[in-house]
Amino acid sequence: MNFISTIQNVFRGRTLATIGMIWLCVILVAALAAPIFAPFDPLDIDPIGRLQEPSWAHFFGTDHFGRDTFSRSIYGARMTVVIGLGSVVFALIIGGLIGMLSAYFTRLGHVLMRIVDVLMAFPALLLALVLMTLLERSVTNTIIVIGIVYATTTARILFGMTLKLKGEVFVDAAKCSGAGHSSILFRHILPNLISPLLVQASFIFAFAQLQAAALDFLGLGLPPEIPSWGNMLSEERIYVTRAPWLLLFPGILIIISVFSINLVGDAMRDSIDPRFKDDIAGV
Amino acid sequence: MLAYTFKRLLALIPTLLAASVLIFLFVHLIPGDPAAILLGDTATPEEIAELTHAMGLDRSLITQYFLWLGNVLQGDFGTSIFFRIPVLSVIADGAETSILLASMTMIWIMLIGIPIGILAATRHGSWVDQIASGGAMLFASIPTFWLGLYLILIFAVGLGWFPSSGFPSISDEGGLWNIRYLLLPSLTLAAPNAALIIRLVRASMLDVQREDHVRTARAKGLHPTKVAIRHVFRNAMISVAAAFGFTFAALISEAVVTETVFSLPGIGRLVVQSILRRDYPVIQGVILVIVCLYMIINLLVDLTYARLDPRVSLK
Amino acid sequence: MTQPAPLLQVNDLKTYFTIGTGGPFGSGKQTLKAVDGISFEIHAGEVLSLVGESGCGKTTVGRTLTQLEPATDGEAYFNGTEILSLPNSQFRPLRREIQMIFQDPFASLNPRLTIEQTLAEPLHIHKLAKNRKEARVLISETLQLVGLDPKVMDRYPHEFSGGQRQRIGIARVMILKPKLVIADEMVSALDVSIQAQVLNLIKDLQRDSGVSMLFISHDLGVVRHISDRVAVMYLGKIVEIGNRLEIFENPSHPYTKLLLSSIPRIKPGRTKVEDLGEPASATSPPTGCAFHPRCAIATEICRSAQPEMNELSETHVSACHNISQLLGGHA
Amino acid sequence: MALLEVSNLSIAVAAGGKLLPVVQGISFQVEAGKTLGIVGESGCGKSLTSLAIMGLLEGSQVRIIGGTIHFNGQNMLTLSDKKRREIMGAEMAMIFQEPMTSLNPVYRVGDQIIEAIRQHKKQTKQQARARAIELLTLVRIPDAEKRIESYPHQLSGGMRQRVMIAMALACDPKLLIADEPTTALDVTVQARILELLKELQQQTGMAIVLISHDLGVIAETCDSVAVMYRGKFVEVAPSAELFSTVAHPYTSGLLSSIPVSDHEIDRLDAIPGRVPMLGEDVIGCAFHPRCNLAQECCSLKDPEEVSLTQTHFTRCHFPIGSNL
Repeated sequence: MNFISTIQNVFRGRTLATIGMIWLCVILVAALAAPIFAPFDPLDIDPIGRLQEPSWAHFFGTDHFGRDTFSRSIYGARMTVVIGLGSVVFALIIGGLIGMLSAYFTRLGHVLMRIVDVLMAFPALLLALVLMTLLERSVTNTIIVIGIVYATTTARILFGMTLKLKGEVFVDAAKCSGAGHSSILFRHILPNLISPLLVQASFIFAFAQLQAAALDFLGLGLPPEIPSWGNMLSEERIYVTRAPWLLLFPGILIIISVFSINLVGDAMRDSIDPRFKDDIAGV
Repeated sequence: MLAYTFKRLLALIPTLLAASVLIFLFVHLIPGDPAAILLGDTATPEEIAELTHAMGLDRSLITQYFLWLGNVLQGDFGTSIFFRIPVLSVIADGAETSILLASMTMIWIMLIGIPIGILAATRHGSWVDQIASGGAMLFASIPTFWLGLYLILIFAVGLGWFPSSGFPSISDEGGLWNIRYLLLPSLTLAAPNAALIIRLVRASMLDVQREDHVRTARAKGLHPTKVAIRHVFRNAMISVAAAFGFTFAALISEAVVTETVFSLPGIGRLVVQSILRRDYPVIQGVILVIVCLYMIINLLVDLTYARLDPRVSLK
Repeated sequence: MTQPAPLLQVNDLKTYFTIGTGGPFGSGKQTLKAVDGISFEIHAGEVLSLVGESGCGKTTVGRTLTQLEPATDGEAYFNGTEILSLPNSQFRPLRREIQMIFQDPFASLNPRLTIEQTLAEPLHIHKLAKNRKEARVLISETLQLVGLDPKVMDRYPHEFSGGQRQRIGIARVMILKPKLVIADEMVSALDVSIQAQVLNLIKDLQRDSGVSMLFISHDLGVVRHISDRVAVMYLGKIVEIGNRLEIFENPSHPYTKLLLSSIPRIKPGRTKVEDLGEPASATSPPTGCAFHPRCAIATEICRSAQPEMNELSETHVSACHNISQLLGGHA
Repeated sequence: MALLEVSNLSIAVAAGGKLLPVVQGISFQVEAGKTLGIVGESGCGKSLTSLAIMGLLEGSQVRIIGGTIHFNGQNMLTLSDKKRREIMGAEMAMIFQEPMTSLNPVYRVGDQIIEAIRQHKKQTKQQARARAIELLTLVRIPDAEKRIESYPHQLSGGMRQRVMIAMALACDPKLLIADEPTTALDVTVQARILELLKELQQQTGMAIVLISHDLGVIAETCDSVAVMYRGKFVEVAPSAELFSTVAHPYTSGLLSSIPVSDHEIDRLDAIPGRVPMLGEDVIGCAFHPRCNLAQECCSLKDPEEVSLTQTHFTRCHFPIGSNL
């Protein structure tokens, strides 16, 4: 029940997951203190030093504008954190509320879950593509779009979990004590959803990275001037044969980060209540 | 079974209608004037107004929707602004590539995902399991387009074993051998999905392994392999089958990216290009087709599911 | 003899469930008559047991009386107030007086709340404690009453054994000083040595506080130990109701006899009653008397007509067509 | 030599890098045609004992750490896997507590019985099918020809347990291990299943090891009884002898804890306290903290087995009714 022992429980004996967690912390620090760590301004153009190979001056080389890829990668961590956290918060709050309320209030559920069903008839990236076309390319819009996509799955999952909890004996017992709807929902049901929600959050975070990178790659994600790992891959891909390292570093950063989140999510899933294991999506 | 299928098909109609409204709204909310795009930069406002009227774009959204829906129901999805040919034939042109790509990918997924999943589950906790499930998670963490680009770089550009992009139809010169164009794309597309299936097969087999009836099977004196295949895997297939709808959705999403990376003339790339070209009739048509397809696949998944699990009654 | 008005009077209670999905796309609806027209009363200070096998509807009776399931039909008067039709807001104050103890001691406590939080909740809802200090005093008194150290209130449910959890469940109910406690299989998940402790506890508490109980159980030994009166249920109906001794020493209904004779005994020499079949399913109950396919003395009328309640004594009632035959021969 | 001879069997659970003993050096024998009952409360190790005999412990966190199990003269613990599988399901069969989940839900019950038959006997599908119908009839399933096509979920709990019994009997086992076979069933159904088991035993002459928490069930079906507490047999005796002259305070406590339906008891004589948790160490006799006859030496020394008669053994420093 206490926070530290829970964390110990999750990571004990799971070396890879622990390394993953450390990596995520590194990303977070890099994101917060990007200007300190980055040796160059990520937007500084150097037409003479284009497409340089990795060197002591430019760890990851330079891109076709001569910008320092290492500095851009560090600033890219910012976007990773912002997009990840943003879509997780959006998806969990909107999707979580829809799912929980739909399961608890059956009639409301009939309406809300039908809407979720219709949205889920669209494959995720397709829905994101269409929504991005409606909106302008921007950080906020990318978060909203990815948030909407995963709000649907979150709603579906929370619907199932709340339905299960609603049938629990301790909920009946609370009713018999005279507890009202809000007390049952927020005092008895929600606290039992926290750990599965955290696991779900980790998977959404991972999916959001891949989804955002794909949107960037297709030219429908973040505005091109923002240094994100996805944008770096997208912009430099035509130079892949001349400067393969340009794609290597941002790509590996995405992979390691997503892999780390998945590892942490998996470790959390293994240590939570077995009741909900089946409900949680993930890789 | 037939009656049930029919019932389920009927039940799809409301969802499909709702989806069609959404698609229609989405496309009509996209900023930009189709008539202006169609006529190009040199067009005068009068010309644009005339075309807008001719295309029916000046009518109310509701009227436009029902006109569109009526046409769609008669098989007329409109005319592509970019290609100037019926939308349906634009989609049909991409169908061959996409269907072949999807089939090949599915084969890879099955061939890679299921055996490795079984292996990992039966050797639960061993190094085989750790490599298999760790590797699966790693592959699920790789962005599809990045994998595709590096496969091109290594196997097409570097080693020259496979063509790097495009896909001539198998009815063109080269015949069935043209399939080799799809080898790298299908592997790219299969990687994350096979990873998903590995983890799914493994997880559901481990779940089934804990069930009481497996102990009964062992108590009969069955060989462990027989128990694993006949009792554990067979039952695990139920939840694996249930997840196939999800896999298919992931496949469509990733096909959009993969076809773009490999410049394949398929439906996935058509979606992206139509969006970039603001080719509204094609966007509408192609998304409607994909949604229909996805729902039918889901229905098929449910039917298979019911066949695999006798507890589900088809009434 | 004029009796005081009963604390709880249940008339013709029916609780039906619809299973399957309806509508043009559904698999067709079926009605499950979990409780199908039962009547009984409980007097102040009395323990009435509801006994029967799984699926007979005994649990549903308890859940309907606490509004955990909506009643389909019938009335229940608690202290003169009809409670089945009361809207939630008006029933809430009454919940203090009608309390329920659940079967599964592991599932009935919220794993995220400390024992204090669990026990304080009903106090706050019914405004029985002004502040935390007052609540803690009441909680520690109640914990002592159920044989637990008051220090346990800062702990979480997973730190307790099944027997201790069931004591906490009892504390949650007794802290409200209810008039009627509905105990649903409250000892059946416990090991026999722990079960005996909890049974002794509940019996003492009941005697000391004079609370009335509806004791729902499948275990006839437990029922005999705890009850004043016993009602036997089969497929949604009460087939026999009477004082404890009437049911156990002088059972009249063939089903009651079958139940009693089926209990494995430590001392040899139980009488055997013939059982002609397996229990029927509640979704498609047999016509006439639901028990007739298993009954050795069933006659033609049992297949077609539902039996009436026959009064054997002022307190003993049995629903069997062949009651006269039963009265003749002693079982 | 008896059909089944277990001596000094010890089983431990691996938890947190430690081996926690759950069964500690139990020994017993079962003769052909006889029934041994093992009775105890949850966690006493009775189910693990049954799984150990059957050879179903492998692959879990539980392992046998000492002792031998001889079946039909063969040491089951040193037998090759192949040889052991030839015995499992053929000469030694098992039925389990949960009839609802012990059958594979995706196969017809007939196919599951046929699988058991064909695993050990060279029979064609038709022969095995005929035998399966015969077996279902034997366990009194009406309409066996039709029922053989049913899926488990289409049968009631009692019917499924009958199917399990039919499957266990497929190859005429010499020993049937029944782990709480009627616990999940209603009392009227339980009575019928127990009766069936007794009749089948008379017909086939098989030995039965019956595991149960219910002293009534044990008393009605077993020839001899072993009472288990915290991994040890605290009292072993022929059924009639045990219930007439109880020696161990735990057995006596269990008996007086049961509310019975055939006579009036005002207050149950409950055993105080609770069973110590797994891994919780108790010095001396494991039962002494709950025993009202315990004296100082009970908390110091674990009692040895003492024999009260030729057939009646107990592990107690101060057996009831004896002057030891």
